Amino acid sequence: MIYDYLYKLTGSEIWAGVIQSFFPLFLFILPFALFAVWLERKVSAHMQDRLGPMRVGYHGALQTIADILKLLQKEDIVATENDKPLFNLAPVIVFAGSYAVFAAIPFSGAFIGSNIDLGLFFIIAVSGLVVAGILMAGWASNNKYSLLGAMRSAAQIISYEIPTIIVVLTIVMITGTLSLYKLSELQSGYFWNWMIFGGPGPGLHKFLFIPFMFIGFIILYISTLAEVNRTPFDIPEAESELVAGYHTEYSGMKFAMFFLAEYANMFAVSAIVAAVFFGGYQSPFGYLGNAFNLPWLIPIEQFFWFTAKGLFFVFVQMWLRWTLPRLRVDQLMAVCWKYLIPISFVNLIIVGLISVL
Amino acid sequence: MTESTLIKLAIVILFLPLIGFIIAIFFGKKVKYTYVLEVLTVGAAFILSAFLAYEKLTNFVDREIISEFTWINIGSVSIQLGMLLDNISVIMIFTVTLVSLVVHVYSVAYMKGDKLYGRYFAYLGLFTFSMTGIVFTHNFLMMYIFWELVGLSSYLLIGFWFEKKSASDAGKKAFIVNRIGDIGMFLGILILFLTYNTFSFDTIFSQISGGVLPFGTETGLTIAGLLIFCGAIGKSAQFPLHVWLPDAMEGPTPVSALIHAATMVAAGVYLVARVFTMLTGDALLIIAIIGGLSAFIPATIALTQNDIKKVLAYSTISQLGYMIMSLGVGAYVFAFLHLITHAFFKACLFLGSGSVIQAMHHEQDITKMGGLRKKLPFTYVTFLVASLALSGIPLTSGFLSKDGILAGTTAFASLTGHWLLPVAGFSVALLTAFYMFRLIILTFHSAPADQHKYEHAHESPKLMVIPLIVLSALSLFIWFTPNPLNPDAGAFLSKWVKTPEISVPENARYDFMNSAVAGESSHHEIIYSEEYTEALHGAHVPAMIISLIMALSGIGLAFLFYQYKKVNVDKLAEKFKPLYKLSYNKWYFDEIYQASFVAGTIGLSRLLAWFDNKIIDGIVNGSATVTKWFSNFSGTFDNVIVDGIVNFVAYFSGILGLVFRKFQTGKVQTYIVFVIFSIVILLFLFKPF
Amino acid sequence: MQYFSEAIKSLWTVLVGMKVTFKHLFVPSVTIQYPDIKLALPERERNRLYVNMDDCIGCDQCARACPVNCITIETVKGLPDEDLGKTSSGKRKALWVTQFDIDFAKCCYCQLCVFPCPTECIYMTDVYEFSEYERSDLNFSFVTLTPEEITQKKENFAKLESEKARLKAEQAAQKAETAAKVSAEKNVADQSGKKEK
Amino acid sequence: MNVGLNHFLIVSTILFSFGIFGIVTRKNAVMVLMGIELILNAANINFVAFARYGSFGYNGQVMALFVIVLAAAEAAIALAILLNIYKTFTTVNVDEIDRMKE
Amino acid sequence: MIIYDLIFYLFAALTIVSAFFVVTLRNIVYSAFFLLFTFLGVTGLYVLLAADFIAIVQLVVYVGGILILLLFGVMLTNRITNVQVKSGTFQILPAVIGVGIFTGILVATMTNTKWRVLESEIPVTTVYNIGTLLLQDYVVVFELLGILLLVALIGAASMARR
Repeated sequence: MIYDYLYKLTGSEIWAGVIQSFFPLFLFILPFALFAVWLERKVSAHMQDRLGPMRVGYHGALQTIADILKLLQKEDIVATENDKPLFNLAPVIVFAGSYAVFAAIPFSGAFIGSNIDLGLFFIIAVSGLVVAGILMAGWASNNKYSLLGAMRSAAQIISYEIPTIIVVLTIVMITGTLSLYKLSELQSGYFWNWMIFGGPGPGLHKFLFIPFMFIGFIILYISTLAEVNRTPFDIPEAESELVAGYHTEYSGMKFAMFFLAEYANMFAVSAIVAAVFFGGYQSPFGYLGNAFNLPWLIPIEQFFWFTAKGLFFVFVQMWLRWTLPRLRVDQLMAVCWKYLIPISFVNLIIVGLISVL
Repeated sequence: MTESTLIKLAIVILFLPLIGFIIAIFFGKKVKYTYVLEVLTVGAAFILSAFLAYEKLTNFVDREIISEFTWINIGSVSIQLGMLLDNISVIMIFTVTLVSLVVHVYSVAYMKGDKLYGRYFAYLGLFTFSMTGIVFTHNFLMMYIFWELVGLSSYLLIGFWFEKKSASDAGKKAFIVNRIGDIGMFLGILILFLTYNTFSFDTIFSQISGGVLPFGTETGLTIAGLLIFCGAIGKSAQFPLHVWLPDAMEGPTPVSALIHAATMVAAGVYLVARVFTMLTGDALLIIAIIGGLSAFIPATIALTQNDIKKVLAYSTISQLGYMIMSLGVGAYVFAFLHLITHAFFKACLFLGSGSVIQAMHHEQDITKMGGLRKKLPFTYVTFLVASLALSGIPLTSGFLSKDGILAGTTAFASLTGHWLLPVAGFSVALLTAFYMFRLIILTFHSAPADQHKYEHAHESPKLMVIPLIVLSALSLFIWFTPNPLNPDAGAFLSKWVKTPEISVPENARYDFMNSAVAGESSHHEIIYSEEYTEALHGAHVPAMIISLIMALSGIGLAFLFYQYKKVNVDKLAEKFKPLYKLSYNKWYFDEIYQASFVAGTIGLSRLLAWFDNKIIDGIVNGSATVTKWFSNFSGTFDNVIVDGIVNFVAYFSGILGLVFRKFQTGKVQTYIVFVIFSIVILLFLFKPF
Repeated sequence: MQYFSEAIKSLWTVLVGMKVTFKHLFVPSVTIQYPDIKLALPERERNRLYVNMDDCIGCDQCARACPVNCITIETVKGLPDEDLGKTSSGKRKALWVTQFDIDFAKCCYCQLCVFPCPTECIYMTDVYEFSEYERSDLNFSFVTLTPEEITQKKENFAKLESEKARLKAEQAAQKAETAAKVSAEKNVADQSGKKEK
Repeated sequence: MNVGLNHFLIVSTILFSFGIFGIVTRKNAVMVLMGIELILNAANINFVAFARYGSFGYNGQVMALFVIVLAAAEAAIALAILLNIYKTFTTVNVDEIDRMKE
Repeated sequence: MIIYDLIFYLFAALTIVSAFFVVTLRNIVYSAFFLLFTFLGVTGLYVLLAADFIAIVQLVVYVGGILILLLFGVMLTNRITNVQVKSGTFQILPAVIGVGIFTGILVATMTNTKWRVLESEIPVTTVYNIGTLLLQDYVVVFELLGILLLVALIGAASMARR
């Protein structure tokens, strides 16, 4: 819809596409990252009975901007033993990977960057691209800590992709679509149509699904958490062991790009969870736009609900981060291979049996 | 509820016990509570099958629901697998899962403390799965597969206490004897498959009614039917192959209740009922005679046995003989009714005997029991109800079915003149009542023989009593018909179970099976000739009265002999010593088989061994001498001429190798370069572009 | 069984932890906006020292009590006819304090200097923020006299001394025969020792 | 000239040749593996291109899918073998591992 | 159509150039990372060929799986004391000649053959059709491949651990 409008406005499909592809970056990722960094600081502070940043702006609201200004001014240090081309390329690839994810995220019925049929699959595939960048960064840094962090990160992300995909497969098996738009439209109406509550439509299935949907949700959440290297799965950048993992050697704007990518990824995986289990951009209670007969209001409401759900899960990520200690490497792998994968498989089979009935 | 939903439900019922089995067999050792899961799966299967039976019998009562899919395509032949849901299969599945559930619950208490507790439940699950498969199948192939699975799982269950020599022997015996019957069944299935290129029941039956017969003759059909019946002989322990069943009492008692009351032995009867429509008159007559024999002989054996479970085992064979005989004389519905009623009360009897055995600390000899009525009130009452049902006393389910069978047999005899069959039937009724009450009196009434054990006897735990109560309640008439004297009044016979349409050519049937009015035989149901209907009607009341008299006199005799001691039993036994010995030693069947088949086989193999040693080895040795001489000659030839050539070739290739070893660098990549160059050269030679 | 109970238990403990942290989200924070809001300091806190030079008599007791030698005091005797003022307790001062430095880079806030002070002119204040860019800026001087006054006082004293010395020399010359020479030398030594301090 | 089947075929041919070149010239076994991956990719492009322009329907794409799966299996096995080779010979240079010659 | 052509040339150039670097660069890790770009280019070509499912599978399996595997292979089989991980080359001359002629012949064959081209509609969704084919016509192959993959992975894991 937005694309059509832009096409009419510019008269060129190239310009329309280019402008549209910048939407998520300037309208969403940057403001979101600004907000999320501030939120993380505030959440961590309040969970530790502190206040957090207070001085720049109201309750420190502009602190992140100040930090970015600081980062921009900083010297861009490249050590002599670094492998320069790869060292410079790595943050770009990491950022590109997490940015590409936003192409398929359904912000509202009216704006999905690219409304392809394989949206869900695409997101999972592209977020795997980040691994290459991380490995590149770790290797090019020519630093033991960086390399160790990168290797850990790669092993972790690749392993945790499996339960993610299996849980997504469970949902796809029921709904029969990989398109995030269709998935969201399927869960329209009220919140009891969300997949976590057994999906649309009445019937016995719906109630049988609920516990297994819940298990699926938990597995998906845990494994996506691990995919974005957040605590308690942040061993790739474990401060107490590896200094800062793969971005130990980075400073200035390159470091900022890693940072931005991390926060973009956080939102991306929260968006997957929201889209798959919590109705995507659908409102849980119906739309004001319908009530007052204002059709233009609906996309805005949808955008609001989607970001609200996404932000809620981002908040839960932060909440977890400040609750739990870090796992050991072997524990991390054990959680994935001994618990998440078998349980998600069994979950898949049971859900399949129920849906066959 | 649509038909496809019912099929799905049936599939779920089929696989639930299997899931239980798989989980129990893999985790049975590690996890203590697998039996709960096992009971739950079977319980779920029971609930679902109750639901299935209700749906089928209310909404689809006149429909046969068939679902099939192609399993393999071999050339032009495609093998179909599938499910068949008709009235008898859903009633049967209800019975099977109910008895299975009851036995599961009972076993939880009965087998407590056994070191292979988990595995026991796994086997039960496997058994239930195989039996469910037999019930639901719609073709001979699946029937055979599950038939063998039942054989296997019954082997595992009978030989469950395999440390005991007798138990493992009994398991082997059951397995091998069953195999003999199964060979016949296999041949029969092969004949049918060769003729019709399919395994499906409905296709085969419709082709038979269309006039296609094995080998083109009715005799072929008779042979095929009898061969398939062989399987039933083995599994249902009919006359020549009945020897395994009494020995199989070595298994745990709940297993006996499951295998020998409701499921495995019933499978044979179920099989005959399934193929009833393709059995010719001759085949049916033979079946009836075998049924009559197996009803009578074990009944006489049961008179003198002292092991509580053996008595019940022989009684089982005798009752199965009743059913087979009933099928043989065309009284299809009563046979099926007896199958169901017998399943309940015989399971009850077996479980009751298990309760007694446990109360007596694994004492099975009834002469050492007595007076248990006061110690085991629940067991006594339920046992009594089930015994009354078995004896055919009015107000019980057994009366309904047994009376029907006797009436059918009488009517059959009046039309064809085979009067021995009803005579056997009535005498069996007498004998049955007698030995059952002998059992009850010796066990529960008379003075305790072993005071010590009597003192320590106590009623079984609730988990064992409740199944007994359930089963004995099911042995009452009310579940089958509202009128305790007329089985036709209930929905069971009037609506649900109908004699299937006979597909055998008319000249090969019994005379009375030709329908009275042509063209009336719609709805998959035959209408026998009017004479038969009249004869059956006429035979009903006399049969009822005679069988009642027989049963009551049997009970009376039992009381005279054992309760009031009016007749000295030992003296009577002395008087008829040969008969007593014959009965006590089970008509010497085992000895006969030992002498004839086993010894015969050993003798034959001795003969073959002699033949092998003397004649074949002689020929071999002779030829060896010739070969030796010949090889001396060829050795010389070899050394001089052949080796000369070979040496030359070797020398030549050595020179060649010196040249070519330059190319062999051991690096695959160099070879690839060579390959590329050769491809390029080839491409230039043949110019594909 | 153990497998599932472990999985469920771990999830449960995570939830318990989350409950705790969530509760703390609404606990009012224990930190304060420090430069804007300051906590009231307790009584008898020990922070920066302050010397009230009006009361100081230059007795040097605080400097001697200091365990880290962070106090440096230099005094000059006033002229006999000079009025040096009085302390608040009415005691007459006799010395000009020409140097009174406290090096807070050294000070260990032990408060040992406060107790010996006879006039209670040195005491702890509640000032605790005194970070500086240069270490020398931490060396606080409490002298109230201007440098000119100091030099003047020193010259006065030197004059007085020389006068005295001259007088004494004369007296010594007069008493050279009568008085013991030893005691006169000792007197000189004493005076020079005082001067050093 | 609009982009058509031939364009894709040529791209795949060139990729294929680079793959062979890599296999033939590199000493390091991992590099040889990369060459094999290039060849598999070239084959896949052909499959998909013919599925798009030919009359095979989706069979070509399914084949490409199979090839990808095979490539995954092959890479895993090959690398496992490589690790063992490395442990045995402490090198993965294929020209130094020429026991086959003897 | 001009955009389509443009994008095609872009991706083709990306594929070929990075493939060239893959086989010529002496630093193995560089080669591996250039392989990443080759794969990305091939993904783009798949998208242009309207095979979106294959494209994404390529992304998941090659980029996410095989590439990482290769990188691990490089890193585990070389002592990474510094970033200069070199790999030697040999028999370049015969390879250049042979492969050059071979490529020439192949390209000639490709261009000179009269392929029967059907102008088919660009399909809207491929997943449904591929799924249908996989689970109907190719179901045995599909399952065998599944087993093969499983066996291969287990074997690889056990071999690598030894």
